[in-house]
Amino acid sequence: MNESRDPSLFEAPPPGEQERMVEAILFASATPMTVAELHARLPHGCDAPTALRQLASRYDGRGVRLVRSGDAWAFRTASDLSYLMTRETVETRKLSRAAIETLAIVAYHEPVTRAEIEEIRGVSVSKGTVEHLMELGWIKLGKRKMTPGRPVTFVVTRAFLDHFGLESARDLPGLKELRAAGLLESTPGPAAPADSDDAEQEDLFTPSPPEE
Amino acid sequence: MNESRDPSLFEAPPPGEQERMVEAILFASATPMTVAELHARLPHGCDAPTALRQLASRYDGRGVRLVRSGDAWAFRTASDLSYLMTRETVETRKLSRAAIETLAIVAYHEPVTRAEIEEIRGVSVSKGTVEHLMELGWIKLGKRKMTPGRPVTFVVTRAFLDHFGLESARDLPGLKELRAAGLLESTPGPAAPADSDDAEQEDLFTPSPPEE
Amino acid sequence: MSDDDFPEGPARDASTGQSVEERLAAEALIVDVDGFEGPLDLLLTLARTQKVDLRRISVLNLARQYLDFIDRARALRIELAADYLVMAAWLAFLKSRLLLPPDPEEEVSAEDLAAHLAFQLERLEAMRKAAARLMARDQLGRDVFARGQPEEQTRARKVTWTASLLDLMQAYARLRTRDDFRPFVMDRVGVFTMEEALERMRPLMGTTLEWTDILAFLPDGWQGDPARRRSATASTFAATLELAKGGRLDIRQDDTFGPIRIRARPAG
Repeated sequence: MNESRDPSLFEAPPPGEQERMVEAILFASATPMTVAELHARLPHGCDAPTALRQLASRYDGRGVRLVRSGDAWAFRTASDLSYLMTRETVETRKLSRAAIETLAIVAYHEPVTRAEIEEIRGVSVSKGTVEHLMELGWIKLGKRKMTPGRPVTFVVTRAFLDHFGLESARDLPGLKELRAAGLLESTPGPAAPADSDDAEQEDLFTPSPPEE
Repeated sequence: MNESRDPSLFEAPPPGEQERMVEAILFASATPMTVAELHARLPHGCDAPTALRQLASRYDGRGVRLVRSGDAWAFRTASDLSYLMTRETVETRKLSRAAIETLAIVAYHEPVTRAEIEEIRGVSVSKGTVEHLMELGWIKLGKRKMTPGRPVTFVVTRAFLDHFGLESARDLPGLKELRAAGLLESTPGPAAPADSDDAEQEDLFTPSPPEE
Repeated sequence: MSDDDFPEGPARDASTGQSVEERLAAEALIVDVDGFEGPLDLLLTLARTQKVDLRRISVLNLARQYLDFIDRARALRIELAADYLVMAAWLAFLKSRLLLPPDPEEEVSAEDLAAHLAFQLERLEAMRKAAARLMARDQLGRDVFARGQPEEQTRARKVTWTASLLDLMQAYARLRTRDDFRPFVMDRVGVFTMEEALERMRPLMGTTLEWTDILAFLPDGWQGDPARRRSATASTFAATLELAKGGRLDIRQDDTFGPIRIRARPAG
């Protein structure tokens, strides 16, 4: 980042020491930290990316691993040892089917509009589903789409990646195959019933079926 | 997942594997653990004291150490690095309802004058609210309006966009979209309606009350 | 169904156009509309009974299966949400188009429509499988764990203020919807004012020599809608009181709640 502007004055700690520092900071935090956050905590002149690389290989194969989610890093227990962790397991409210499907659609199609989610699922998105996913911190608003009406879009968050152990949204299971099969294109078909315009019309006049 | 238990049901995992297990258990545990507690969690036949010894020497000199307090074990930051652990964020408090409403109006209507904010809120805006939002660096003064009196306007800042994960204030969903996403009918957040009314009453009758 | 007879293959049952196996599978589906998340979900479930790759599905058969299902639901007097009926109407249309020889005039061929429907089903199924794979991943707090005892010290006493985007949007929504309950502003469209009633009554009074029900004086277009009718009646009555006060007419009501009648007072 700001490497040795004045080496004599701000000499960075030796690489091994930087690695220890990053190790200590990340061990102490329960949530992932970005490189920028690390740099803010480290002494001047440190090179967090290099330290992270060294640390990741040091912990490779250990009971605890250095994992990346998006642009942030955290230590997490190795998943093959989950059976030892039953006591730590947190009981979470089971996601509804609608919420799970909506989450998957946002993850695989992001940035995606509400109309597109509805086009894919064939039902209107129930109130509460999007809110629930936002409260979990798994989806958030993205940029508006440059289409008529400039609709808002949804994207997945770093917390989503962290929760599902993904380095980035590109690592979603089966993403390549789905793309190759053309199943991630949101082409409103040739005046098909669920054509987005029609879907919106329906929304106006018919009560949408209950989702859960 | 449980391949380590596979080889033979009653054979203890190899020493390296036991060390990984102890590492993961201690990492995830919210409290230090005794040897007896570790044995209760580990597969049958494991030797926790040996695993702890190996683990302690592995972490010797690292940024994190395996330390014993009484008869229990836990990971702790190396004491020479404790200065890195101080975090400046201690207390996070929710913004007052008056502040969040004022902020929302600035975000949706910027550039907006104080009179306009008051018109939308239906109550006068206390000086403290605006000052608080400016201190937080979430709103700032914009250009003066070209209307009689040339009143000052408020706009949101880059820091505001960063905090709320927005690219621009234009990405905020409109009223129709809020309704469509089910965000509109939902119960008012943490600020209960009862106390909020009180807050508004205060705004009405006292010139500029401290708001929190 | 006889108009649907269309040779599709040797394994088809001539009377229904479906294989016996498919029909049995479809019938095995309990007619439980609540179990489906909309028409597309129902279609996908029906499509699975065809036991072929979704890309090779017979949309014609699928349309029949769907319409059968809707018929049975109706026979059982199960209430269907409107979008199921919209889909039924569309599939009936698609079915008829598929059975007719292609019309070169049509911009979109029936085959294209059918192909898109198959695509939608395939995409929905793909997303469901993807969702299942996603949920099967190691999850934080279930399979993978964070540090149980975070050590970040909280020494520096600095208060940070926070709010989530959801808070912000909800605050705004709350403010804007409060407008819906702002002090009532008269809707002028549905209100017949007394001034208007007076203007209407004055010229008519000269010719009203017989006792006439005041309801006969309601203007055109104000008799149907109850709200408008009420407004016009009230204003007209108020206007007659005003005219009576000025000595222009007489009012009488023969019994309680009886018709109110007016007559021009002879001049002089």
